Amino acid sequence: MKKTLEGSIAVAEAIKNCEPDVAACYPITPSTHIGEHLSEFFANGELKSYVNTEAEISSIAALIGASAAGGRAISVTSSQGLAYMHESLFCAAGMRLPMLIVVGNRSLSAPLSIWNDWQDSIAERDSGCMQFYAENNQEAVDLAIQAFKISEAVNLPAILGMDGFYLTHSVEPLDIPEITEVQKFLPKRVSAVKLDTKNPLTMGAYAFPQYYQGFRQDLHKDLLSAKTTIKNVHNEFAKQFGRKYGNGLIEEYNTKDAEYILISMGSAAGNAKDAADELRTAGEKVGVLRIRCYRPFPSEDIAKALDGKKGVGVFEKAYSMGAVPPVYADVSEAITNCKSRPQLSSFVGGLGGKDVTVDSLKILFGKLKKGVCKEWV
Amino acid sequence: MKKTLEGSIAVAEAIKNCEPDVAACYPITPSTHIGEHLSEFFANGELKSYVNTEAEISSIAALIGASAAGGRAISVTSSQGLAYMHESLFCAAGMRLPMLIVVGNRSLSAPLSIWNDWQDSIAERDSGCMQFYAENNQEAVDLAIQAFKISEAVNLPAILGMDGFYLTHSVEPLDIPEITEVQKFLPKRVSAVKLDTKNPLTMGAYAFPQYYQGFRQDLHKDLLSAKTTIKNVHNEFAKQFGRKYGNGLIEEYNTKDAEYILISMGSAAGNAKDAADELRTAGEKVGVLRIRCYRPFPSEDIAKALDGKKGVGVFEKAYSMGAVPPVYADVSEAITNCKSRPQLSSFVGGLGGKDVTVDSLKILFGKLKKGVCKEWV
Amino acid sequence: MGLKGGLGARELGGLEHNYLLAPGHTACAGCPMPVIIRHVLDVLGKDTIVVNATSCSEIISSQYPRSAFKTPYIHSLFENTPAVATGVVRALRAMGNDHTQVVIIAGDGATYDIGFGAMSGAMERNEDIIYICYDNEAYMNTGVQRSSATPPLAKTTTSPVGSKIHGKVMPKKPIVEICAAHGIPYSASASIAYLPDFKAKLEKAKAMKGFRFIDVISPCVPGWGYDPAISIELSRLAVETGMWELFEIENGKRKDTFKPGQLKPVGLYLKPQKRFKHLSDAEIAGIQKGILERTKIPLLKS
Amino acid sequence: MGLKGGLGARELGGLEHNYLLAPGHTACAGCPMPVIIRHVLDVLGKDTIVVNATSCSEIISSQYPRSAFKTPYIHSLFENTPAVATGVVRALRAMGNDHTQVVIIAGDGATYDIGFGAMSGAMERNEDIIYICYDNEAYMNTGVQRSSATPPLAKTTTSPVGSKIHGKVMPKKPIVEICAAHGIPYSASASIAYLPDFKAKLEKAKAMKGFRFIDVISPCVPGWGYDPAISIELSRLAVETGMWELFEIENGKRKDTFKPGQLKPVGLYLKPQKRFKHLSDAEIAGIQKGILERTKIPLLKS
Amino acid sequence: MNPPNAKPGTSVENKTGSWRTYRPTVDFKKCTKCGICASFCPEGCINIDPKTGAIIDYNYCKGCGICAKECPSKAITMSLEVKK
Amino acid sequence: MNPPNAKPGTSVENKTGSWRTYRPTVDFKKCTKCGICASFCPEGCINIDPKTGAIIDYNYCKGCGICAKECPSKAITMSLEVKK
Amino acid sequence: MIYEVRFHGRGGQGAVTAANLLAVAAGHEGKYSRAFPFFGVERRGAPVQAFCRISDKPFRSYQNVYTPNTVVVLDSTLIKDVDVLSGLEKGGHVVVNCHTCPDLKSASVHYVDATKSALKHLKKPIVNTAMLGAFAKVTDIVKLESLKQVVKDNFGESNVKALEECYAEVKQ
Amino acid sequence: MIYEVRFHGRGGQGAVTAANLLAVAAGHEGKYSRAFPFFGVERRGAPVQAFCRISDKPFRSYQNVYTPNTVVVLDSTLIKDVDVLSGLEKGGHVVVNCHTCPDLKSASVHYVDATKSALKHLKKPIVNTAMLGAFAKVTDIVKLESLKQVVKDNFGESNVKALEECYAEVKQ
Ligand SMILES: Cc1ncc(C[n+]2csc(CCOP(=O)(O)OP(=O)(O)O)c2C)c(N)n1
Ligand SMILES: Cc1ncc(C[n+]2csc(CCOP(=O)(O)OP(=O)(O)O)c2C)c(N)n1
Ligand code: SF4
Ligand code: SF4
Ligand code: SF4
Ligand code: SF4
Ligand code: SF4
Ligand code: SF4
Ligand SMILES: [Mg+2]
Ligand SMILES: [Mg+2]
Repeated sequence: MKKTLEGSIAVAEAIKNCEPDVAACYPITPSTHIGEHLSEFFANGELKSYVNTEAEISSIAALIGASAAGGRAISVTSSQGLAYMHESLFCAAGMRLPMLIVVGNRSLSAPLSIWNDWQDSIAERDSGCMQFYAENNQEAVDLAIQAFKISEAVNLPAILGMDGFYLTHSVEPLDIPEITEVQKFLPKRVSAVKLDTKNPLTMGAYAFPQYYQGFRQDLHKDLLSAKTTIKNVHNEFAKQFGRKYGNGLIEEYNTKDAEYILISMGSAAGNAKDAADELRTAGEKVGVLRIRCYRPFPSEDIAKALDGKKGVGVFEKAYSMGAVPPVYADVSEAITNCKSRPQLSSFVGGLGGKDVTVDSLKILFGKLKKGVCKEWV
Repeated sequence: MKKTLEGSIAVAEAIKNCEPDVAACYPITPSTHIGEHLSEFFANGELKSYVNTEAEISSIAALIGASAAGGRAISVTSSQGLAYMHESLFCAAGMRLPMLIVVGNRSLSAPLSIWNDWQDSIAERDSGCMQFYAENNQEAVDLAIQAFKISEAVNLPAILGMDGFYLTHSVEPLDIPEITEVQKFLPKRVSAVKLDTKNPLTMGAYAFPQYYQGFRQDLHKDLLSAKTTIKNVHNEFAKQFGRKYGNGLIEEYNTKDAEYILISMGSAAGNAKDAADELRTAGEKVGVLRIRCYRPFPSEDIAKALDGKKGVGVFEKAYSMGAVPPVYADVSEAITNCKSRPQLSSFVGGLGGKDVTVDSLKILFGKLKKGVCKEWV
Repeated sequence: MGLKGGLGARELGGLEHNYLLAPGHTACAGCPMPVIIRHVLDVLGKDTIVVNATSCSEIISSQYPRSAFKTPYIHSLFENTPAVATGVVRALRAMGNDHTQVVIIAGDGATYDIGFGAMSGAMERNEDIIYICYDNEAYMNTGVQRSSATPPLAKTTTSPVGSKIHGKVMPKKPIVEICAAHGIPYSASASIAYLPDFKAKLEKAKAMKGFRFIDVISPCVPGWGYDPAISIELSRLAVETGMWELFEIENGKRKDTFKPGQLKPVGLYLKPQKRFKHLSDAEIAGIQKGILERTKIPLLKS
Repeated sequence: MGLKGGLGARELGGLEHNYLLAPGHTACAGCPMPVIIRHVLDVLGKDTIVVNATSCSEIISSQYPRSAFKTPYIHSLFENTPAVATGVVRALRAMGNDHTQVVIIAGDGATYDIGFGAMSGAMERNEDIIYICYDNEAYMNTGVQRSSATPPLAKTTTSPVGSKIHGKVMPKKPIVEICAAHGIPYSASASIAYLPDFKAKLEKAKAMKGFRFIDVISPCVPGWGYDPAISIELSRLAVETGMWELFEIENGKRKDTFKPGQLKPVGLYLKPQKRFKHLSDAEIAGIQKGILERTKIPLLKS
Repeated sequence: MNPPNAKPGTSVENKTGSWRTYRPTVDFKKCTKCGICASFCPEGCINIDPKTGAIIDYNYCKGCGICAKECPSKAITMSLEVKK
Repeated sequence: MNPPNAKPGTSVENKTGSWRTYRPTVDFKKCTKCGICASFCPEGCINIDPKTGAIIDYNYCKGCGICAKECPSKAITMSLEVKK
Repeated sequence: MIYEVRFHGRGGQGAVTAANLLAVAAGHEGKYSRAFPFFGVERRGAPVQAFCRISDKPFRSYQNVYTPNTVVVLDSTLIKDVDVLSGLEKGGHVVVNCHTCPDLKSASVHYVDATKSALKHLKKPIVNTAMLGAFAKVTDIVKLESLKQVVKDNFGESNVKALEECYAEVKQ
Repeated sequence: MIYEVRFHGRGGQGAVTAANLLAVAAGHEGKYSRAFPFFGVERRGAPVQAFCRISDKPFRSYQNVYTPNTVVVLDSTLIKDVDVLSGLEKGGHVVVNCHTCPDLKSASVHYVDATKSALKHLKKPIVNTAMLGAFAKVTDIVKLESLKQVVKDNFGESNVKALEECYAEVKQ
């Protein structure tokens, strides 16, 4: 049954239905509402534990502790808050601790801006955490539930990106899986590797040079093979709940016969689909490839989808200052081995809340036809 | 006149001769010795101010304050310490504040490791800070002096990477420019944009969506044009002090007639030169391209140097977990427009102190001949 | 009596012009925080640099390309002001400026919580900084979440009133005492309704060197939920009911700078505020009892 | 007298076997920190989870693939232990475990400095944690840098002895008092040389709920520069000379748990330590004077 | 270089008077020129004219009512702003 | 999955006895079995045998000399370790 | 077709809530809807915008509303600072809280004294629910009953009264 | 040719300093040199390695020393835990702190009781400067005088005495 409610509340309800053991949050716009609702569930006895931390670095530390103790752990943050977790994200991933961090994506200071872009989570792409970006609030709800399951299956943290304000503050009719259904999909977390006085273990040992690289290599390998887990969990979810998002890693929208393709993530990808629809009506062979899972990066799926296309553009809300945009760079590398490598363009926009309109995206498709283009839009 | 001393001490002396107004440091292996020596200079009245901060996030905050007040500001850190500055690095760059952060490059936890790789600074590549990597201690000394000048010319923070232990702890004969010479090269900082009660100004205002992206775009543009400044300052330095490092951005070593090229940074590049020398003696046409300035990324210089080569490999001590290695990705994108794009291989190694030997690098040249290769070594 | 809360006309002379905080800031109608800032800058004067933490005070004052501050001002992050101020003052002194005051203006969230690590460090180093916390007892800029400054039982969006929990659980963090325990030269509390007292504290702090801290109660119209006209009145009632004590600590010695002879019933303070609307009579009585025990001042006979 | 520093044979019974900290750890010869940890775990027992901050105690105990800890143990970062412990204990309780003790073991750097923000937060929330700081008065793991716990005038690599500055400038941060000012149920200091006192404090803390803090002096062989044999002796002399007081604070009330009748001259404590070698007689006399004023205990007549 | 800096005191360009729902009016007959209203006005938009009394700059007055509440002489009254 | 975890108590594999420069020797005639040495030994490598007295496990003893210093009966003496 | 509404108001007047309530009401009718705000500095009195889209079919867009079918202005003083008519479809409705007809060059201007209703029924100038009444009268995109129900569920009877009053009194 | 030396010692014995002093002495002679440690857990008693390269010509390498020309062992008990001879060039020297000849299968083993000299002259078992004396005798890569000078500058006369004693007493 659908309820009309704010994306943040919907995600909070989904999280509640996943029955986490510990939620630890610190307020920051635009993700605050999620934490607020979790704290309300706690005040009503519907959530086991809610920690009002004194800073985000302690939120993630609490998650590290809770996950190490075998619990299901969740935090919510944005922007400066995620940045404040930077050191801890590498650590949580390296310690192989499952947890979910919902990020209401927002730009990074300076200048301070409370509005949406992806720089906050994109800047954590090396960390070993998985990264998902929801196109809409229904997907955010569904991803929250999937992300717990994936994270606990592969023993790595998951970041779930929701476009700040666009998703977090939108009120719309949404379907929130019932707790009984969620329980079937996502059983209680069982972990053999945990802090347990009956079965002691030392977690977080340090590694001499003869060991360190091996740990990193393993982490990378496990992240790569998480792609299979992500697809499987996505399929399971689709089977039980009837909602599907591409193949779990990417979503192809009218790409099969398309000559020109725009790649994007999050809500911008939805707007790109609208743009593509309008152009299709006008007879243009255009499509959209949405990256749903940014880490691990689905390079094979992307290369396959793009092989032989005439022109491809990546539209993203982030930059690697003094170099090239991150998603574009990843895609560029992924398609090196295409039999017929498409011409690849890069568009950066929507930073700090600059609204990404369907019209502006239509223009980008036009640019693809004219050859390679690298632009701020 | 050469003195035989530890790299850390040499760099501390060079910094002292740059007469910073504020040094703010927090200890962390392997960069601690630099801060220790700065504090000693302070105790002897040879340094104006030294702040023993209670954490790295406060070291960089003190630099933000000192630089905003018009002062010359320096900090020293590594690994977890740099990671703890993550949020602040974006902020310092966005606020356009010159400062120098010397990083004794070390791997990131978990697992904890005090040994060298580049993950700490590489993970800050989006931040808007410049990044330099010294091949040897003489270059580290020279770069410290150049970095202040560049940073204050382009109004952006500079990170100077020294391979932890390899550089920071090596004792060797080094030439440390005299203070009088340094004063000629690097005059007192003069800044019109500063906190001044005679001429008040509001720094760090926040930006609505109509402004934010413009600031980011400007920052990116300024970083790109910093390449010219970096080259110029490097040339000036060479003229005055007689030491030159490639063109300031990259250094080409026997690349002109080379068929196979290994790209690297820091001390690994020196070892790669040794490997190339040995292979040259055996008649192989191999060369080394060293990236001295990683941000801004010298894509044009790199593309020019690599165009038409048969095989190129990037050896780096960092990874973007679940995707591809960062320097490799940047190079891969940079050479897209080569008239004749070389085959590009990626090697990752030296993580967490795994020693990068000349022999192991010789093997990599061998691999380049066999085609594209992506390996942990 | 021409005085309300000890405020006399005489003390106000000369304040009317050239405020160092300009109008046109975007605080909610009735927010007393700009009043606090204005009086701080009035005492400290033009030779002052403001270091501001992310907060209401920042958002309402420095939206590009405009600013309400007329003194030099810097904002960078939420949690780092004590260290930024350290850098500012160290650089000034290094460059030969030994006169400019560096003042931090920060909310209770920055002060009690996320910035407290940096603050503790700056206090330990006894940096030459004046620290003003306008204490609106919650994270207002992000929409009224609990901070360590939130009084017990108060309702915020993260200390909600539910079936199991009835508002904030923990007591208010005794920040003035904690700072004093650091051994800093001056730590005090203040209320804008007691302006001469507040200004005397500012003057005293101004005349000292080292780390000086003043925590000023700062009611918040939407956050506390009250009619904007009573912002000052609430700042006064807080003192008159004993909810907020006016004192200073020097060399480990606490001195009450103003102590009501008799306390007004705390209900007078609580009732106009939505954040306390859910309190039962028993809870109010409990608060009243706590105040009487803590302050040892008798309740006003009515 | 069979007792040294109040230590009797009786109290030691049953300690010899099955220590929860195994030998083979890699602390410097003579380091008293493993002794402290052993006795902590001895009192707390097997139903204890250790949360450790980056430090000497971590480096000497948990080098992959080996560990000296026999209880469950977690180390993640330097600055976050109070919050990690928060997560551990919250998860345990959420999963129905209401008995396991969560104990933090951290150095003074983690406690007084970089981790103090997180610690202050955990104290404010009154998390159910026992916090043991082994206080070697500097950052030892990174090679003896100054911390807020370093005593005034002591030489470290970042409070060096130079022509302008003569060792550490600031006083030692009064951490036990600052923690007590947070209103936590228990805050105390201890010395391993006074083992019955230390163990009594541990037992007391164990019987309580909420945030409990004990700061234990922990001499460091290379950091303080002394003959390893006298680690315990220094822990004793610190108390006997009044450099280190043994006390506890409950409900804001301080109680001295051991007070020497007469103080030994502080030189006895300072002289064997290289970190104080540069002190002039006048400086030592100054320290002595400070102790006598602070403790109000007479100096031993010799 | 384009740092996100702002010019001091330029907030005066924000005419926050438009935010007002209620409008304060000073009764000069009652005003004793004590300055209390000016001292507490959050907008700093009251000036005490030594001749007439409290003068409110309606360009900035947000209509909070503090002046009226704090005036010891009850010289200020609040009334619904007439919006156009 | 390969987390950087370690097995509890496995540090016993580090035979830190080789670190020793000085070697403690217990004089059982003087030893009163009071246990003080055991209590303060940083390595936890002294056991009190109820019959003989303090027994030192030289596999771990680093030769710090604390036991000798703290022994109230002066039953322990330190001598230079003979290294092979 | 997607019906688009833009609300202009000031912090504290409830423009964001108005858009949300409208989306909820549409949801109750089985429609697809989405409301979201553009937050500036969210302070009492500062200008605020909120958007609402309503459609019979699912839609994707999360972009701001640039070409509204109807504009609702909760505070007439905004008219001189903000271009409230920006992008309004030809002949689209403007509903303004004003006691006299506002000075707007638009085909279809409606106005109602919502402040009066709010002060009367709620004792405070929060006009969002009142203005939804006027909106319901002027457009037929959601039913009056749905709006009344949603307002009642969320804010109670007195708000419904304000709504009804403005439904009855809106002029054009 | 680059001359490579590897030092094995324990924390507190000064192996790292020995390598550094050697590099400084070589520097004084106008040679190119570089010393650097491999730090493990830098604790008193724990095994430590340090490297030194010396050459007449500039060199680049910052890699560890794997094929030393000479190995210096500051603590003979390390021999059973660590493969001190690893990579030693054929006929390369090993100089060991030991009072009897150590059990090492190597062409050129030298030993000296540096602990004795250190305890005698320095009153503590810090054997690094003493061992440099033995090293100087066994190899001729740097002059005894340079080493004595550097040791004197850094640690004073008593260390020079220990150095001289071991120079005189080293056996093979
Ligand atoms: C690291 C970080 N976390 C969270 C935020 C979001 N944030 C900005 S201001 C604020 C609340 C400020 O509260 P307080 O200091 O009490 O000031 P107030 O807004 O109440 O005036 C928060 C949570 C941030 N900017 N940075
Ligand atoms: C964020 C961060 N900064 C710095 C370090 C480096 N570091 C590790 S341990 C340590 C010193 C620890 O000092 P203390 O807590 O007193 O413990 P001790 O080593 O003295 O036992 C430092 C500075 C780190 N690991 N992480
Ligand atoms: S939210 Fe509260 S503190 Fe912030 S400006 Fe409004 S009244 Fe002031
Ligand atoms: S350095 Fe000090 S604290 Fe660390 S292990 Fe050695 S003696 Fe103990
Ligand atoms: S407070 Fe009243 S009497 Fe005083 S100046 Fe203002 S209006 Fe006049
Ligand atoms: S109503 Fe408020 S803003 Fe207006 S003049 Fe009075 S105090 Fe100032
Ligand atoms: S301290 Fe001395 S007497 Fe006591 S058990 Fe040990 S050796 Fe025996
Ligand atoms: S010398 Fe030290 S390590 Fe050895 S047994 Fe005695 S106390 Fe233990
Ligand atoms: Mg606040
Ligand atoms: Mg310490």
